[in-house]
Amino acid sequence: MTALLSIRGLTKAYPGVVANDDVSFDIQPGEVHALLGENGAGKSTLVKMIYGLVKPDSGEMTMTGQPFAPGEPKAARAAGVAMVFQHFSLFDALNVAENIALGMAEPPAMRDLAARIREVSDQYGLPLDPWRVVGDLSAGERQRVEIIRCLLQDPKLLIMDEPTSVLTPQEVEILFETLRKLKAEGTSILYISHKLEEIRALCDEATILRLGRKVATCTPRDTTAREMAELMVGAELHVPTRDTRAPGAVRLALKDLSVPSPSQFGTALKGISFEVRAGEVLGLAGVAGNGQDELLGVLSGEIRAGAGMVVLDGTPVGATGPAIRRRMGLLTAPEERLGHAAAPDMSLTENAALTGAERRGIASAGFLNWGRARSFAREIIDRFDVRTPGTENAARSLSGGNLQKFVIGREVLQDPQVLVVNQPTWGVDAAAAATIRQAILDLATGGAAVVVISQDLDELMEVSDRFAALNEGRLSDIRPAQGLSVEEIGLMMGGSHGMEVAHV
Amino acid sequence: QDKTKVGFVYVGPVGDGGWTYEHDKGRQAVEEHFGDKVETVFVESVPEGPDSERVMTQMALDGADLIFTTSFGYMDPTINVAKKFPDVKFEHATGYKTADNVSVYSARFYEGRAVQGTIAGHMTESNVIGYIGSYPIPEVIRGINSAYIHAKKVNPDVQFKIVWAFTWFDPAKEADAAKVLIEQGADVILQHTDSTAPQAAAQEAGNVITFGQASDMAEYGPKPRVSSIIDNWAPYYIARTQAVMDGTWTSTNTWDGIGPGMVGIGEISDAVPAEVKAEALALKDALASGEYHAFTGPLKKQDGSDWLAEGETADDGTLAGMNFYVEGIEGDIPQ
Amino acid sequence: MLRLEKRRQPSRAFAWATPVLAVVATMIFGGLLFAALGKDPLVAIRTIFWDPLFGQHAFYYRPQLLVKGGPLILIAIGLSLGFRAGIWNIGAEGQYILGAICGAGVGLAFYPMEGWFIFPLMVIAGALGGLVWAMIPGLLKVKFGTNEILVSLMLVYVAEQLLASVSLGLLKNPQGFGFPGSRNLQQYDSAHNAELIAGTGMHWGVAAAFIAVIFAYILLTRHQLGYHIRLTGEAPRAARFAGVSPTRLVLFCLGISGACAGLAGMFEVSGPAGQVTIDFNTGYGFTAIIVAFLGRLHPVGILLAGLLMALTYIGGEIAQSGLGLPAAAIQMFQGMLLFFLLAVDVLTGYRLRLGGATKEGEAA
Amino acid sequence: MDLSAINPVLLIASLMVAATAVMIAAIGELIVERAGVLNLGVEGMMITGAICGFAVAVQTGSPTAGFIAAAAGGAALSMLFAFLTQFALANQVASGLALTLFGLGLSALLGQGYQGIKPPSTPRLDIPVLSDLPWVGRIVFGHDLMVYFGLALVAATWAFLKYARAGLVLRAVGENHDAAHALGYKVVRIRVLAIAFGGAMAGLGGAYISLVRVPQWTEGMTAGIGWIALALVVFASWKPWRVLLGAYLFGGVTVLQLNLQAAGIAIPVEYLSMSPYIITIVVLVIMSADKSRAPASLGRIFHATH
Ligand SMILES: Nc1ncnc2c1ncn2[C@@H]1O[C@H](COP(=O)(O)OP(=O)(O)OP(=O)(O)O)[C@@H](O)[C@H]1O
Ligand SMILES: Nc1ncnc2c1ncn2[C@@H]1O[C@H](COP(=O)(O)OP(=O)(O)OP(=O)(O)O)[C@@H](O)[C@H]1O
Ligand SMILES: [Mg+2]
Ligand SMILES: [Mg+2]
Repeated sequence: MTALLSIRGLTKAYPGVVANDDVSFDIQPGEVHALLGENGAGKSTLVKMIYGLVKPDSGEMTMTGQPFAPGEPKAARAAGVAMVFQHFSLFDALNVAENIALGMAEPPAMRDLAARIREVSDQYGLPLDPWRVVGDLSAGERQRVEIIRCLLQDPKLLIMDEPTSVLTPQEVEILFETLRKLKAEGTSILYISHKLEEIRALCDEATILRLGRKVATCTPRDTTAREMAELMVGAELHVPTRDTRAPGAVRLALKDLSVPSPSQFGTALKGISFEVRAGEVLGLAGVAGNGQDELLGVLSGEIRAGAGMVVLDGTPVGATGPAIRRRMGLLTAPEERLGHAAAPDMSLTENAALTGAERRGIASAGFLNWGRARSFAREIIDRFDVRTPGTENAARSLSGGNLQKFVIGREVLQDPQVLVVNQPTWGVDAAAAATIRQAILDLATGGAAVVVISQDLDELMEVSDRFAALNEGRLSDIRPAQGLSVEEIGLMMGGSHGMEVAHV
Repeated sequence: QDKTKVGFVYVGPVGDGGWTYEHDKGRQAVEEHFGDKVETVFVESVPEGPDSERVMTQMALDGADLIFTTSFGYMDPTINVAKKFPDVKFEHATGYKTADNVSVYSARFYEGRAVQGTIAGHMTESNVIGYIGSYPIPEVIRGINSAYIHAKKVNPDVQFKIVWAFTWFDPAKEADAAKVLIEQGADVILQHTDSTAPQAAAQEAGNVITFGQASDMAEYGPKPRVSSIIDNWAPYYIARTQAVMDGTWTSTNTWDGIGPGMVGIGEISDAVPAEVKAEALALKDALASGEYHAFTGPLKKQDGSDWLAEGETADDGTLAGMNFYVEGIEGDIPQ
Repeated sequence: MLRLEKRRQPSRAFAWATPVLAVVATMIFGGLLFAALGKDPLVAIRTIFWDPLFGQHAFYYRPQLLVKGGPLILIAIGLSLGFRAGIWNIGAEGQYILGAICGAGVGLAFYPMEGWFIFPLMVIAGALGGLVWAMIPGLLKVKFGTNEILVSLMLVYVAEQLLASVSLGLLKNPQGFGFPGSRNLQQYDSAHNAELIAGTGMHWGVAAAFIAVIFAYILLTRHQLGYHIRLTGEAPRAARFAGVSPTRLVLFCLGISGACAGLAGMFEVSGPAGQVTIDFNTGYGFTAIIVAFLGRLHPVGILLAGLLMALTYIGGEIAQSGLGLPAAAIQMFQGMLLFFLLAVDVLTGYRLRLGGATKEGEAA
Repeated sequence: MDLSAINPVLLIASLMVAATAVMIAAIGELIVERAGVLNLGVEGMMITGAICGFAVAVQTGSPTAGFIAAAAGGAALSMLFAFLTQFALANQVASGLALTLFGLGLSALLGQGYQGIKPPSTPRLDIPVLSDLPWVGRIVFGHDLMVYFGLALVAATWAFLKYARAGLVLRAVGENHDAAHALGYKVVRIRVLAIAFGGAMAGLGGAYISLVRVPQWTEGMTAGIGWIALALVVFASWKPWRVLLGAYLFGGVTVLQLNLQAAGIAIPVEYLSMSPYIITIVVLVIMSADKSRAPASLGRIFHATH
């Protein structure tokens, strides 16, 4: 049997990095093929080359025996390749049908297209209203738009770059149903994910990349997750540990917090209450877009709420700004590293002053002491093993993982009373993630109250004492983390947002 | 010293087709008249205020013997610079401050307005005459009064509608103003702004007549443009340059009208009936010879108070600072 | 094929080299333009750039650089703070007018009384006039989210009408024979912004411009507020996270730029210009925008850019009268300068590469 | 004061003419902004179009050739802006301002020798019976052809954005240029085309002033209309029909204030002269309650990193 897609010696170098180095493998018809690797291993680059977005420096591909060198996405789509992007390529202000039309070479008239969308979405159990504006959709629904955009092309090869990182367990199940159906119809799938259990459940074959090179292949069903992880990292994994202590006094309390979202396509928070005690880690699960950003904004002070809605060590602070809260010991680390937690074009020194001004004595009488900012930046770099040439480098010159270490380190080293982090290890590889989780646990052990907001359930299980989920701006019951099952968690996260597998 | 160097400071671009354009024609006439004996230089679009002071100084430093500063707003700067260069002669247009080496000159455009008013009063059928004013300054108000007095004289039913554009030069706005006046019944448009936009608007409307302003605007004749008031600075510029060459230049205060040719009346076209034309030319001659003054009593001010008694003529001081309408004009002067 | 590659760090060397490159490129292309108009390009360039500084009459032009550059620098410094934070005040011309009207108005209200306090009061009034005028787009922006570019611009036209109105009415010189325009403040000692040292061109407005440069420099490099301004421009979300109130920042930036423009107008009307007239404003407010960008929104850069711009004006006038170059050619020349500066600026953040994949966005 | 002197039919007919130039230019800018580019150089492109159109119309004697040349001239000038912002990745606000400065100078140079010349006149629609109808005849018929062109342009732009695939792609590029790029659309190419279209329309608008509305050539004759066009686009929340509305409103206030003056109404002239600008501000404030947003990528620099 000839392979559907055969990749031979693909190489692509960026200045300073070889993103792909002589990568070769085959994808068979009807196969679900996993592509694994740490952050920056070159997975996205590889699939972009298949999709015609990036031109390889050398190497070739064949599609069912014919040479295949798409010059642009249109050519790849014509050859039967479809792709769901890691970062959605959707247009918030346009409706679903328009978004889908944009991904097609020759879309039919809107009305016909809408009918087709309804038909296909029902067929694959992914209900979708073609006339809704995409900005109003949940993350799961938005992904459905991407998938249906692909399915309408009847692809021979469907590429999915980290599709499940934004889905609830139930939604993941629905997606897998769809993918299995496709596989049964003979479509090949190239599947990228960091979630190794999913890979084991879904994939027939896996190719593992490290630093741009192919280092191994394996059959996921027969390989443990830990083995795969170690193949990716090329070393043994460190598992974070913690000393448990009895929780202390209440440090942070939210009391019936309700605020509208500041952004047009955001989620309002509705009646959220919880308490976190000294020495305790509260884990908040939830799919992106269910109010995480808004909750972090309320806690950081970017979004003002009623004064009594946020209580810090007994003091109402809901109406105060970020600087005052920092002075009082409430520190936060938002999800978006570039542009929110850090200013991309400013140096690490300047970024250290971004939140460190108050507690690190960098600002006095409004004047900034850059010497102190620099030594603070130096300290973060040293203590958190941030790989960078120096404190005067721009934040955007750091890799994602290193910048994340810098951002978390900046807050942790300010000795917070309460720390709130959103997606602490989002897109960070295993080793760095372990470092960050360890720092969070150490902080709790030292008597701080910590709130971790994350989509990664494994992570939450690892670090939290108590657990709750955000769903459309509401908080579920809070339960001890010990002994929760995945199904229970899934229900807490709001099931599948009313998504159901259509019964066919 | 071989060549006499004459400088000109312009407030607008030489391509404005109006005020600055006519001054520059005067400059060209000087060059033509004296040929190799003079060198003229100019700087256009010079803002009033310190920029003009610098440009004048620069001309003086670069050896100008005579400098014409052609905007009212150059008055104080001219005086300032003249103090620093006692050997250079200055000529300031439309102002009133003189010094040993500063003369002032201006034109009695209101004489031309009198001729216009006469033609307009005869020609209007709707008895509505539209007037596009620039800014409500004495010069413009003089023009309105003079035109009104003489239109009224030949046509007692005449009515003036005045629109202030608050700009010397904005073709689109002038076009709109002209159209509005025409829509409100005016069949004669007088303008004290510099573009030909009103002419074009009148042409489009059909039965409307206009007068060229600043330049002849002959391209719109014989109709709508039936005549024009032309700024003719050439004779004055040539004479003053000659005076500098001869060493006879002295500080003067010139306010010339039709007589000495500073104000020209453009060809009255055939669209004007012969008898009207004759009457207008007769008035022109009377003004030129000085036997008739455009502001001759009896005249009352707008509020009904007496201004000039029978046979009395207005003194130049009152005219220079004129800030009132004569009796019969409706509306207020913007303050 | 040429393509651009983003640098990991902006290049410091190019940050300094690009303005020089731009000036050189402008001289070359400007020279071509002048040659096309039948003038000797070398002479024209020398007349514009060299004569005012080192020519025969440089003793006169050098101080004039300050007189012409002072208001440009003062206004541009104010604007640059807002521009850094992504707040676009395009209406400095209107604020300049209001500053002049208010400053002169206060001075004339005391006429003919003499007193040391009159000038300081005028300074305050001028700054307030500009500030209030700039607060209109500011308040509308924070209250209703109205676009400040357009509102501030529309207010320029309104200010021009106001200027005409007060020149003809409220502030008209009673001894001016009915001509529009106020009394000349140069002849009213207590209100006159005279040269501080005769013959240097240095008046209070120029001093204020220098103070503004130093103030802005310290603000941007040493003070938290300046840091917040930069932060807001680079990453607005990060700024909010750091604790910056966007509302206050909008009002501060518009207020300070309005006050600077108002001050410039006030110093101009009481000094070099002397009087409020219908055409008092000469486009400083608009030119200052160009100066701000020419100086890359950096205080020292703006100082140099303001002087450079003044040089092209003064040199341009000399070239007009000396060589007969039309004013339009000078205007185009200034436009070119800005073009080239913007075009070569890319080299600071990006590297030019030959060859390689020709993907869109990279190939010219 | 005599308000009866104001004839509403004529008022409407003349505001249609007064609004045409600004409307055509604003539609061009609307397309540019819908593609995610903010070009503040409208004034510079208009004045360049005004002289190009004028010069060619005078040389050839054909207003049509003039309008074509105006569009070409405006588009050519806009390519400078396109180069700066799309290839040299320069700040769009500054580039637009530079374009205006440059265009004013360029047009003055090109226009030397064209002062005081009368251009050939532009044909009007003259349908024998219809044009003579009372009311309707004057308002609907009997304008010059560019007035109808302007109306057709608004309709065509609306249909283009709503129904055409190219319109969808254009909106997509303005909405999220990274996603559009990932789908394989040529972001830079599309934007350059949009900028050229904007330049061409600004040029036409300028030529309408120099060939029809005024008609003559003088330096700086667009006198700020380009800026009003920019204001209209925001005013219109990036919707074509609202551009029409806004242009008629602005044109209407301009004409009305002159009408009121001529009718001798007792409002000081300064206030009447300010009124178009003040009313524009007031309407901007009112419109800002409408949360239809600017295209999300507006003014942002796009650089493909692959
Ligand atoms: N446009 C680019 N310019 C320079 N370097 C790039 C570019 N795109 C990717 N890289 C680099 O190439 C390497 C591979 O990146 P790629 O996005 O393929 O990784 P990945 O395996 O998909 O990682 P992740 O798990 O974080 O998605 C990284 O080091 C990355 O920084
Ligand atoms: N546009 C770019 N130009 C130059 N170098 C880049 C660019 N983007 C990324 N890099 C470099 O490529 C390397 C990898 O970047 P990337 O953000 O993909 O990190 P990563 O490999 O995913 O690392 P981590 O696992 O820490 O997230 C970094 O050293 C970064 O400095
Ligand atoms: Mg990464
Ligand atoms: Mg990836």
